[in-house]
Amino acid sequence: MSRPLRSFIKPQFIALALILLLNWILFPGFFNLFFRDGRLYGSLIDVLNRGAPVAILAIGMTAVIATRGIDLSVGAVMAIAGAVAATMVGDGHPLFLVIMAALAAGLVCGLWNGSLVALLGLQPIIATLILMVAGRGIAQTITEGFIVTFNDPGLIFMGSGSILGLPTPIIIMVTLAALATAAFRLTALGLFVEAIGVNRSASTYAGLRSRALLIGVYTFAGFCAAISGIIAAADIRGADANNVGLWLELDAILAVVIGGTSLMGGRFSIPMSVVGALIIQAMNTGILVSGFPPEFNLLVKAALIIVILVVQSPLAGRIWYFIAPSRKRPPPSSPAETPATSTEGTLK
Amino acid sequence: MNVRYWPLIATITIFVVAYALAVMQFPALFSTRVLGNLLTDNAFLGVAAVGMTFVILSGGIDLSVGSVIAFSGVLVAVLISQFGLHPLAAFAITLFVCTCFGSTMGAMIHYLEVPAFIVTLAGMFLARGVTFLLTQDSIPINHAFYDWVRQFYYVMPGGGRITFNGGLMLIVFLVGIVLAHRTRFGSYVYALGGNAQSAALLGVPVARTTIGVYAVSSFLAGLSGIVYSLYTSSGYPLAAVGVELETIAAVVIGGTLLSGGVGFMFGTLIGITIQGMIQTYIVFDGTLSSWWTKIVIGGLLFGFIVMQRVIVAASKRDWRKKPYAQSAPSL
Amino acid sequence: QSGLEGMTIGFSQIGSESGWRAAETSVTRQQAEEWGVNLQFSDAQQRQENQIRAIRSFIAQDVDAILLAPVVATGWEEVLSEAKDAEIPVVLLDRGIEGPEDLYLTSVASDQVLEGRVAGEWLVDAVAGEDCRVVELQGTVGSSPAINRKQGFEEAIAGADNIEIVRSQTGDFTRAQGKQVMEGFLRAENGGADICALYAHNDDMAVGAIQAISEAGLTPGEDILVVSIDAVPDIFTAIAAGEANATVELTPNMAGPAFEALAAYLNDGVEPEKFIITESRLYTAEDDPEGEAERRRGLGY
Amino acid sequence: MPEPVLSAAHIDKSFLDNKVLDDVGIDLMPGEIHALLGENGAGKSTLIKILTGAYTHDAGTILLDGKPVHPRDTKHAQEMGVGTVYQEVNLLPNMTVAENLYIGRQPLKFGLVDNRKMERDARALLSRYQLNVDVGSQLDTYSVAVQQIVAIARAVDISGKVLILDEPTASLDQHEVEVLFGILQRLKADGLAIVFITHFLDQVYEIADRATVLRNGRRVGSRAMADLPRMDLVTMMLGHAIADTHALRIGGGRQPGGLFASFKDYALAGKAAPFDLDLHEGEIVGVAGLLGSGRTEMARLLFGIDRPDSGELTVKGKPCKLREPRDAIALGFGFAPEDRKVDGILGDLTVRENIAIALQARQGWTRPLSQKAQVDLADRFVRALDIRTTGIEQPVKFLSGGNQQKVVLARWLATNPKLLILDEPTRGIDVGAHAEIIRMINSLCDQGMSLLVISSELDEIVAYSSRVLVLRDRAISGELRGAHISVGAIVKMIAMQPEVQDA
Ligand SMILES: Nc1ncnc2c1ncn2[C@@H]1O[C@H](COP(=O)(O)OP(=O)(O)OP(=O)(O)O)[C@@H](O)[C@H]1O
Ligand SMILES: Nc1ncnc2c1ncn2[C@@H]1O[C@H](COP(=O)(O)OP(=O)(O)OP(=O)(O)O)[C@@H](O)[C@H]1O
Ligand SMILES: [Mg+2]
Ligand SMILES: [Mg+2]
Repeated sequence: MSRPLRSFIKPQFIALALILLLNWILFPGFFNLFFRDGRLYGSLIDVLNRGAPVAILAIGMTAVIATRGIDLSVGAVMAIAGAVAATMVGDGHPLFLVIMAALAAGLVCGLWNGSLVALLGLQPIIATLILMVAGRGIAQTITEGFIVTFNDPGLIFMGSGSILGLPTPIIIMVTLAALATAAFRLTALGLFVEAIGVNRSASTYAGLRSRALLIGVYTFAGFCAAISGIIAAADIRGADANNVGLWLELDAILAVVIGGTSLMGGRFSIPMSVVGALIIQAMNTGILVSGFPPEFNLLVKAALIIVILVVQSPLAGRIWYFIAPSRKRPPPSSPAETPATSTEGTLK
Repeated sequence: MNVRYWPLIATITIFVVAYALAVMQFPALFSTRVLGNLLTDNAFLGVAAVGMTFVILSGGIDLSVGSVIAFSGVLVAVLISQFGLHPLAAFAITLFVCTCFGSTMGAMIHYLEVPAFIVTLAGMFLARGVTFLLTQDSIPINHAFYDWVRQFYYVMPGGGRITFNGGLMLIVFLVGIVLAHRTRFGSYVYALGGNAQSAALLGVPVARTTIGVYAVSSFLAGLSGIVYSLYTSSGYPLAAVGVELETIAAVVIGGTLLSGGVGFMFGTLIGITIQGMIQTYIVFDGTLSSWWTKIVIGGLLFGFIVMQRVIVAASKRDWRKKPYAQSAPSL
Repeated sequence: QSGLEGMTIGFSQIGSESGWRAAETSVTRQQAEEWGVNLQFSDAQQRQENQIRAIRSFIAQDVDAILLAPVVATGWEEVLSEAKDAEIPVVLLDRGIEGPEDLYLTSVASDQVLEGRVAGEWLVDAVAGEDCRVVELQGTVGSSPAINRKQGFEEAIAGADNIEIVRSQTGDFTRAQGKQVMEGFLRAENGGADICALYAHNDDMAVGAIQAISEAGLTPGEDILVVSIDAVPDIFTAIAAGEANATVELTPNMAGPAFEALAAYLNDGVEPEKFIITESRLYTAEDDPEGEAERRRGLGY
Repeated sequence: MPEPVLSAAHIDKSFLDNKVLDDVGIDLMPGEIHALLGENGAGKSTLIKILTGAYTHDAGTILLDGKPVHPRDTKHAQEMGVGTVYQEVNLLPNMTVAENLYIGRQPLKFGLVDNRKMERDARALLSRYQLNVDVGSQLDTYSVAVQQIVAIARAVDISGKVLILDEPTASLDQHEVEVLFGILQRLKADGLAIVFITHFLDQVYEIADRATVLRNGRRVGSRAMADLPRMDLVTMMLGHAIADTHALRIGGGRQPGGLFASFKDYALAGKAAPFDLDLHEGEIVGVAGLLGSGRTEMARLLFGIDRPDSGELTVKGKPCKLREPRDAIALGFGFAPEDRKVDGILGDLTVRENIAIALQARQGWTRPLSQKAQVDLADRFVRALDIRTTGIEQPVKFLSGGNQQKVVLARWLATNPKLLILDEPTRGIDVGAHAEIIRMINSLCDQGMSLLVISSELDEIVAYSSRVLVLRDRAISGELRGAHISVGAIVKMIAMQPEVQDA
């Protein structure tokens, strides 16, 4: 599809730029990068590195949300995968097996969610809430409540190693994002997922296997959660079943929505979700380096989110559209594309 | 038998059955004491859940309730203990602030056309953040008025108490039911949840309703915070973390569709009680480790919801001409 | 130990948010075994209302005594007076509460402010007058350990104006956050060169931070002194490896003294003293860290 | 000549760079029925949305009783006495029929909604339309037709001065239409000004006094129906003349080919009584019946959306089972549903994707249609069906009603099916395209495709059917073949139905 030029000046990038700029003002050394024993260091790298787990969650979450669903269990799934990895590596299993087992755990969790949604027809939020609650329990039964630590270099490499001078998580994030995007866009999967999200009934009439597809996306989300679970565990060299990924599902969802995928399903973009995750992390890193007292963290976060909202809101979109030089291309959601005619009425 | 009542009936049946089963295991559960506690301990949840029901019926969601509860509790405590205001004055101020907060969120959702999920998520951070600015430590409230309020309780046969809080929750639910099912505002809320566009074309005041819904939700969250402060006679900035999800769950267990437009206020009351039951059951069992606690809660949740689905599905077999478009994912 | 055989005692625990918490739970279970007590355990998942609910149910089940590890200091009067009316003795674990003292039999707790002070005093001695810029990893904002341990530490270094806290951020008592926040500190304090010491409100955060420090190419324990609180096994391993310098013990064995007090009270009506303060002992490399680590392994950390 | 009640002048409206109304005006006299005509996408719906405050206009004036008004929103318009039925049934599927009728103006008692009175009023109101449904049950339990009537009843009830109906008869059968026209005549006598949008010219000539014609967002003119011959009108609308479709009579003579699919005593409790149905290649089977007669239910069974309680299906002699639409599609079936909004279009997706989706679904996700293939496909059908759009990348929800219908048709034609089931295929389609589609149906059939067409428009059925089934009470009550097929015969067969009052 011929991409209109406008679509490269997305508001998300404006938001990201704004926040990075802000960080730089608060902490002049923000953009400094330096290279030591074969690895890049610097706040920017931290943003990417620390953003990776949420970004990876967001990749899976994007597909789920595109089908008009939501997955609250990803945090818990992270815990399960981490627990599996840590305990198995502790029992001296080979790394390959460990990773496979952890990923398998994630897939099973996703399969479970998917079945609840697609076969039993439960509402996604409640279906995944079940695993969100129980999942941590399961993870803790695996670790028996301890923080299971390990020092298997292979597994640790997943979290704090580096490839081509970049931390492993960044590499994993980029690869996964690329592969996922390809898988959805080079096949018809992307179209099918969007169709189901837009109108499941019509999609079924058109001959889509909506059940299978739904199960598929939730399984994929579980898979992504497992990956970031492994990374999180590897990062601290231990499985902290109770705290890993706590409330991260919200960040992931936030990332997806900031990335421009609607919670009402339909159009989705995995790369933009990753950008969304980086926006969030840039925010957090900024808070860390800025040196505000911690009781301000939430306020700052709230304020920034509100700013992003305003920047991205259709209202701003309209204004931007009218000041923009070329009136050729409609902004993401212009009055015309906003069928809620009432808002048109109220916006006189 | 009107088809719309099935989810509700299902929920009630399941609750009764489950309670019976629990009593068989722990006869002690069958006492007005336990029932009284069920009301008292869930009062603040219930009050908040009424607001959440309106939000969800309108097709939205409000993640800020937990933080608003904490905020209101702390603000009340600060106003009373540090500024020496009379509790009633403190309540008035707090409720006013919370309502404004909610209206603002509603306005942003409507006029900026941003998803409620995100706006209220920001609201969640904001409220909690402001709470931390007010105080980091928990503040006790020692005021004659609080002790005075506490004397109001009705002792049921068997020694169970319906406390002021418990009673208040029931009243709020009554008001909620009337507001939802017997007023124009209520019908507007359902309309919005059914199909916002059509609602607009039918002349439903979308802006007013949206703002109203979130105002109500935050008002009730504020009230719930006050209930919480009466419950613990203190304000605690870390109180009610994650309560938003608990209330959402209660609403949905109560048979309300998250996609909006379908459900009953009364169902939410059942939903709340079911969750209370689960907690109480766990405590009575008393053998579960920390992690098994979580697993069992999840398991019971699963059990309830699946049973509900089964009953509803059975009733639904051939009543509807075509699948319900609005709720595509939750057919 | 004898005197409580066959009795039913309810234990309302906060949750299982940290290694230390898990240890306290399992120690309590072990103690219950030894005393032949039938323990009714309830995990409140960090929620006061769940704890209140638990206590109410304990009363409804009419247990012989109640152990309560309060998630927060305030808001217990109503429910505890209900317990009082039902003549069920309540023992508070690891944290005191505000309100009338006659609501509970006794409180077995550490002095959180003291813990902070001990850590601070150690640092004061350790740097011996040299200038020292300290970074602080706080616990969860608003939680009482965070508040008290901060206060105690600040009291201790108040005298020494060569020591100042230059950065303080919350690490939510977790390793992951501890590591991430420490990374931020290191970036902001010119690669860590300007940091002389780290004070963490619990060991888990310290352990995370240590990883961050070594990944940043510095040697924890030398380039940056590390002092923290709780004395969990992993920190002893770190001390043994020279990566951490000191930790202040917070014993997970609160139940032992509690059961003693209860036995004395229930059998021969001896009123125990109101506040049983557990020792806040300082451990450094001198105190046989490997041994300490081993000794604690069994406790379910 | 009296003052116009409502008059709009020099109305301009563009959606971004797509100018859809250009200097349009219309005058509504009290006590007249004013037809608003034009091709699909001419701008009719947009114009009335502007008149009723659903959209804002870029330029122009609206006078109500000679005074300029600026309807803020639809509520405001309603308060000014303008009642409207928008094109797509815009009601609330999740609320009861009664609530849909009275939302925003429920009768109050002590400040609370008086449900009992509301339902009483609702029943009374609907009885005027001879629709006796349970007003207490959810709207989406009823067919489009019923919903359409409810929408009309509501609009009529709130319109004090002006009543605007955008394709109200699209999903009504003859009987319902007569009932509606009776009511319109009465309202007209009461001095109401009525705007009536439709693509059924017969209806226009039957009821309208005057007609305003739009083409491509411009006003072609307003004429009294009395001195406006049919051909002139069509020419006004299309800009060129076409052969009158009602003249041509093609289906009858056709010789059907071999047996394609045969359904043996198919049945689903409460939906369809047991029926046998043989469909031959190169045959068009028309299905007629009153609304609620179960035509759609039958179609849903044939396409595997509902599973039958009993019955066998054999396709080309091989026994088959239909578990879900996929299976039917795999056998070469296609189905253009009646309710395009709910079961048809994928609103947020582009015209291209909407056309390609069914074909793609059949190919499976591993073998995606190339971008080029999709574009070609879309372009071909946009041209063939003359779909009015700013481009194949326009989200389909922004297309006009009729054009959306064409997109759904295109989707199925793209799969070139062996059996095509069409439920009200020409609903909301303009005369030009109507002729076009009927011609297409025929040519498809000549290429050996087998079609089953449900339609409430009997002329149409007569025009192409080689066989006509008449449904009554969810059962096939009769069949007409070849020469016997005529509107009269069909009406007679339907009218044997006891339920039908008057006539
Ligand atoms: N919200 C919108 N955004 C962009 N374009 C629109 C929108 N609504 C309508 N249009 C365009 O305006 C033109 C007129 O649409 P309209 O619905 O008024 O046609 P119509 O005369 O009602 O056709 P039909 O007879 O099929 O209903 C169409 O080409 C359509 O694509
Ligand atoms: N006049 C009516 N009174 C009551 N119910 C009706 C009426 N018309 C339709 N229905 C409802 O609609 C359903 C049948 O509609 P359906 O669409 O299957 O029939 P149809 O012949 O296809 O009518 P349509 O003209 O709408 O296509 C039935 O379930 C019935 O409940
Ligand atoms: Mg139209
Ligand atoms: Mg039909």
